[in-house]
Amino acid sequence: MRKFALARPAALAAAAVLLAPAATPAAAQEVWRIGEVAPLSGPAATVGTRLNKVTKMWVEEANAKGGIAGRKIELTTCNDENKPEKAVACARDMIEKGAVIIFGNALTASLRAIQPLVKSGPILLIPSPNVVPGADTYGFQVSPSDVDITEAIAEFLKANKIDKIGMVAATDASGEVGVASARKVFGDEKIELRLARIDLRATDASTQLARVAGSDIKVVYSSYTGGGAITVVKSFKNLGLAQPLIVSYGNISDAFVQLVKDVKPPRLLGTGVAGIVPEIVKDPGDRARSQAFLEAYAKRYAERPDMINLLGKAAVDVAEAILKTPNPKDYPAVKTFLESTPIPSVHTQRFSAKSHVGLDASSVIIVELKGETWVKADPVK
Amino acid sequence: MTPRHGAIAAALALAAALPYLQILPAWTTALATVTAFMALSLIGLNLIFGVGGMLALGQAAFVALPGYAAGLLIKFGVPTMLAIPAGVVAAIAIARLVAEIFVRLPGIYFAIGTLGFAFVVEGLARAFPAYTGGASGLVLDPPVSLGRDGWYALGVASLAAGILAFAFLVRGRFLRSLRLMRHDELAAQVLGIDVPRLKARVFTIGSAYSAVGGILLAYFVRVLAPESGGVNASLESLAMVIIGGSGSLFGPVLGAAGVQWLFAVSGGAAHYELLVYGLGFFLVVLFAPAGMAGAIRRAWSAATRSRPGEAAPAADSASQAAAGPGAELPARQRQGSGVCLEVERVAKHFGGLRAVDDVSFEVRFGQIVALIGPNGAGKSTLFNLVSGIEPLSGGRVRLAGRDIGDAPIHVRANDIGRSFQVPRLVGDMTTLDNVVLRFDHLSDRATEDEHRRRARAQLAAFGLAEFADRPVREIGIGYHKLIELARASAGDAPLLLLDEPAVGLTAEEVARLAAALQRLKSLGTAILVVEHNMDFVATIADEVVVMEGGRLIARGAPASVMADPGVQAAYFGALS
Amino acid sequence: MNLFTQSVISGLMTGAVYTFLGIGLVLVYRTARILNLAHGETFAITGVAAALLAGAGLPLGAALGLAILISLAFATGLHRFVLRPRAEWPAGTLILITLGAAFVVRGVLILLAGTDPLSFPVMFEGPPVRFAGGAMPLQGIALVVLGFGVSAGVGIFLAATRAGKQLLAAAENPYAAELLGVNVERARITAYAIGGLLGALAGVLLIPLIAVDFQSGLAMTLRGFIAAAISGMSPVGVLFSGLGLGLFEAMVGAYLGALYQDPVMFCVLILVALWQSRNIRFGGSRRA
Amino acid sequence: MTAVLQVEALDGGYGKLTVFRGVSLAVARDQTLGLLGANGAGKTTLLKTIAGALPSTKGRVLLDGRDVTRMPAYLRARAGIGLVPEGRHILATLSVRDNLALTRAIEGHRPDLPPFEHRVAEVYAMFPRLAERASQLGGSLSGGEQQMLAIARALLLKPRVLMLDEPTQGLAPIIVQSLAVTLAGLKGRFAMIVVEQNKAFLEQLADRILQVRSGTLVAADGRPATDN
Repeated sequence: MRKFALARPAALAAAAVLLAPAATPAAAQEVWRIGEVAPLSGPAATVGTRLNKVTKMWVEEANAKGGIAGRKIELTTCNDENKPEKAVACARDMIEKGAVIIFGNALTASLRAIQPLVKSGPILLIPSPNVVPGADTYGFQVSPSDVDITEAIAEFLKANKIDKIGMVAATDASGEVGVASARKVFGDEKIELRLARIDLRATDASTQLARVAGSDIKVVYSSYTGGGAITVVKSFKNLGLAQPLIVSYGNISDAFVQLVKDVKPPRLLGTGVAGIVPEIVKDPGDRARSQAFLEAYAKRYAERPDMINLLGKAAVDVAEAILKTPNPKDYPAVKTFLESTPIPSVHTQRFSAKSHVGLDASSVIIVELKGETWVKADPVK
Repeated sequence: MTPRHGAIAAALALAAALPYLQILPAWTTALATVTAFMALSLIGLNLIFGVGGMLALGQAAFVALPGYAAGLLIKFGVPTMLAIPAGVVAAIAIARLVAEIFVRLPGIYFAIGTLGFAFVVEGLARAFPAYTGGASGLVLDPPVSLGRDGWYALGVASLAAGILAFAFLVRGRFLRSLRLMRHDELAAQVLGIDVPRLKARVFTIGSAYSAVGGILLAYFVRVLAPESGGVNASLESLAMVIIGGSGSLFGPVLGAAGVQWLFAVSGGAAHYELLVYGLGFFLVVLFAPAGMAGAIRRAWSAATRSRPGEAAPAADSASQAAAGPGAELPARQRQGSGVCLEVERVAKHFGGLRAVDDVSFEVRFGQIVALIGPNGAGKSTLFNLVSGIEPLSGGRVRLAGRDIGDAPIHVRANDIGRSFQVPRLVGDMTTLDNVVLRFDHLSDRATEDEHRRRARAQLAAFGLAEFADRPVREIGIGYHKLIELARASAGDAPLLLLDEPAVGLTAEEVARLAAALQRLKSLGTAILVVEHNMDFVATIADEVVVMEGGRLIARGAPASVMADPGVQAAYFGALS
Repeated sequence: MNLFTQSVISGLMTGAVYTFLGIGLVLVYRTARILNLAHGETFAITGVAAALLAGAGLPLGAALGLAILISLAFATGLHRFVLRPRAEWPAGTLILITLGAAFVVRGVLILLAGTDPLSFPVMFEGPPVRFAGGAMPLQGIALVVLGFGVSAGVGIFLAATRAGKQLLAAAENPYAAELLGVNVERARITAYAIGGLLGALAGVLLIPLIAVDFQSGLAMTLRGFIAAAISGMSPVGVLFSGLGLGLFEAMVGAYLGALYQDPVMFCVLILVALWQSRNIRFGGSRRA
Repeated sequence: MTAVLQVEALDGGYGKLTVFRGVSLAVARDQTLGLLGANGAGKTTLLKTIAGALPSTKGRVLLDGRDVTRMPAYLRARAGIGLVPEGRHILATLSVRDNLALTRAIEGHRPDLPPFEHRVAEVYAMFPRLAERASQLGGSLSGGEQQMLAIARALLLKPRVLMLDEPTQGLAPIIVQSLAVTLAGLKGRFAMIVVEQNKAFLEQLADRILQVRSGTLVAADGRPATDN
């Protein structure tokens, strides 16, 4: 067994670790410990890094002002690499260390893994439309749900008297959720749905589009986000399709515009919360806050914020409201507070004892890319 | 408890307590729990890849399978407590089944096959969301609620059990067989190892580790996503095993802990973690092929200036002293009498080529038969037919009256000792272990110590005692033929097949070889030799069989065969 | 729109990608006996470099040229400074070294390009060509023509030219080739250079139709590997396996649904591996 | 004597392991040198080092007075050092003709070289068997034919010095005999070094026989070799 003669070395290494100067932090002044679980690498890195930028910006600003309610914020960001097991390890540790709030800036599977961990607090803030936390939990979703988004599309179709839609959805979790919402919503609304799934590895979407974008189809919807969405848009252009193409909220970004600006379909529409086009936000408070965030973000990072940043902003606003309650660690009290008090943000969040989704279909608008900016969509003829 | 065991226990206890001590930044209980389950599943990959040398590129499939199997069972109403073990059993059963396919895939094809399997599992998990939870993941509710410490205790305990089981299992005969199989599959077969079965066994045991670690992890996480069974997860597992030290006992643990900790401690480090991880992996494969375990071991032996490894057991040294150089072959029962090998109208066709055509002869116990003939006459093919490496196209091969024509190589090996033109020894193993390998797979199952004693005596009888404890690669090539002969004749196989045993030997060595063969003959062994060295053939052979163009053209006593005009023309030509 | 025609067009384009990446892997495997898991990184490096350079204001042609050079430097450098000094190492370890190199590239690319996908404009602009109810972009035609054309060229080069045979000989028995006056080192570095060039070309042609990000490399390697494996690492076979895979993927996507693509395709892969290895006996040598 | 090949105090081996030490020898254009020695004595390593397939650690190798010690093997082959290696190393997946054509790598590096077709015709005349099997795969040849092919390949290099490593190994006596005849016919065209364990074979062929014993050269009678 000489191969395995590792015992003494292992003991020595362990001893070395023990003898190393214990870097236990001195009993510092009280801080708000806040956790963030986000995929910073791996296939969902785009989403994680964008949300992380907003969270970081919020912490910087708040701490520069001396913190919230007299305490500075200590943010721990944990990269889950889009793996549920990592997300669970991250979240468990955060809870153990007394995090008062956890930003669940991750994707579906990770969020589903974290949710059961906050059965008795702390508050888990979710900016993803794909996960709808139960009203009996401590999870709160600051985005309209995927069903809400789909309802907004259905509204738009009905307003334009369209009764058929073609949809391309990926084989990943977002596609799966998107298909479920579409079947339910369009079914309820008597809108005919023509559907094609596309593999994540696909380098061409023309067969999918050929299947769903017949001449009788007036609008095509791609629920895809990230690199795959670009494949769909480019194939759309290559097929010379004339219908307006609706892309999902995750693509309402400058990066996406840069990628598709040369291959734009005749009309490129998108879903998003109204705050992305502040001019059309009705509530003056919401409009001002959206405007202020868009400017602040652009100043901080020298790039235009996108939908995902905006949802991140909604999450940090809710977090700030929580920290301003008398005792943020009294989770049942915080839960009651959130369920009863509208939280002003880029869109005022209205949670209730029945729903932990802060926004609904009314906050979702259909936008359209004109030049290089997103504006309210024109009607479809 | 020896000091070594004490040290192991101390190190493990310390490692287990590490997350509570809070001296390693970011090394927390939850991370340690995930790492423990992951490391447990990696032990399986380490067995398959690190020890068995099978490049499995889809092992994550077996990490995810038990969770999916359990989830399916629960969906059909099976109680969770029952579904969990059943899921593990199902995963192991699937591993056993697909092993049947995979072990037949040589080299790179094994990697391709396993890779494909991971894609299939990941794809199926996505394709049927009603049963598997689809891309959003399968939610699993743990049947009992374990707290933070409960889960961690389960992690540490299961990992410790896994490591102990590995240490207990992967040693002695099993470890030797794996190393030989990894080194040379043909030699392994000829020494009596059923290679496909051994591979299937290794694959199944390894996958059992993957399954147990996988289901524990799945229930700890509560969500199982298709990606956890996919190719990327598999490649990452492989990376962890390699970083930790593939083939070593603690490699999987060190690798899992090192990589997980690296990602945790560099969390939010503005994208640098991928580069650090990539460089880490790259530098390990380039400069520290033994991984973290190897580096620690080296550092330790440098620090203590002691040679790693253990001295040979006392019993072995004693027997070594007893069996001085040039001792007689160990006493043993005499072989039978009469005909040992009977080759009857044997044929082998490759397409239209008749490599061996209607050849009949026999070798009696206590007889040395030399098989001669020009190159391409079919001698090697005939050898391969007798040892079972090639299937017969026609005719019969009988051994002591039994028809062995359909028996696989490893079954014949019990009765046939074989040496090769180029010796097939494992260079990294000691001479003694190379010979012990022969005893390992004979039907008599004596103890390990007994086998070692017999192997030492065998080496002594061939004048090789001084090399017993040195790795073969350190021993001059001139001795390799003799070592292989000692190995082939160990364990009293009734028939020896020797392929050009005298090639490359000095006159002195040839003489020693001839003496050894005479001794074996006197004990009743039947010996069939292919040889070109006619002087040598004339000295040792009782009978000569001459082949040409796949056919037997002459047979008889050496002197009369060599005088045969047909043989003269075909073989000796102008030389005489 | 005709779904079948469009599926064939899509299949041709996808197949060209499989072939493009597969032939580079086969070439390096056949000449240097290494399964180069960093092969797809030449695709990613070219794409990211071209997008960044073009984004920085360089004319497209110059950006592409420079990007291809960087990719070539990577491919040949990997051989010259990493793999060549370790030529005696076991094949399995060398595979893992290339995997490590792929991980390093991924780490560098995420630093340079961030996590967002990048792209650059097409080289062949113009309205798509329409026939039989399908549409094919000019860039797609270029991809198909060059993808299969260049791959066929490489196949012919290996099988029918003196330099190609020298390359194969250098792979089969470097010692013998060297004794006969063949500059084995140059043969190998040529193989890596051609492989790198093919990966880079695939990037130049394909990325304008999709996008590239830091983790595209390994995905592309895998794609090429599947094609190469199904062909049995044959430079001519990979043309057909790539085409077959592309058509298969498009047809399954069009008529069966993309969810069933992977399980079916990889079951086929396993069967093919079984079929191809039927004649290989223990120890890896082919049966006579 | 004007030596074609001159080896001066050469040391060599594998990595850190020195296999032979202080080897000096010289062969003239019309001379055949036999090297006799047991397995492991260092004969093969010596030939590989002279051919440039292994690096030397000390000493020099001169070809026609030119120092080639630092040259890689393929350049030495182009310069005129031909080695028929132990085990023959036929390319099994290439045809006989393609095996021969591999040597065209030297074209353009040797001004005195006749056209390839002439050289091939010459070796086919010497080994008619190879001409018959020109389109067969190298792997399908018998041992004797493979040895012919290996020698033919080396001859196509138009060597200044031809080295043969254990040419009789594994060959049946009848083929060994015809090999001896063939090689005898080549004597005088260029310098030859033949390494063998088969003493009788060497005695037929060589003008001079030296022994290799544990990495050093000694005269056939066992006294230290004083070659140059």
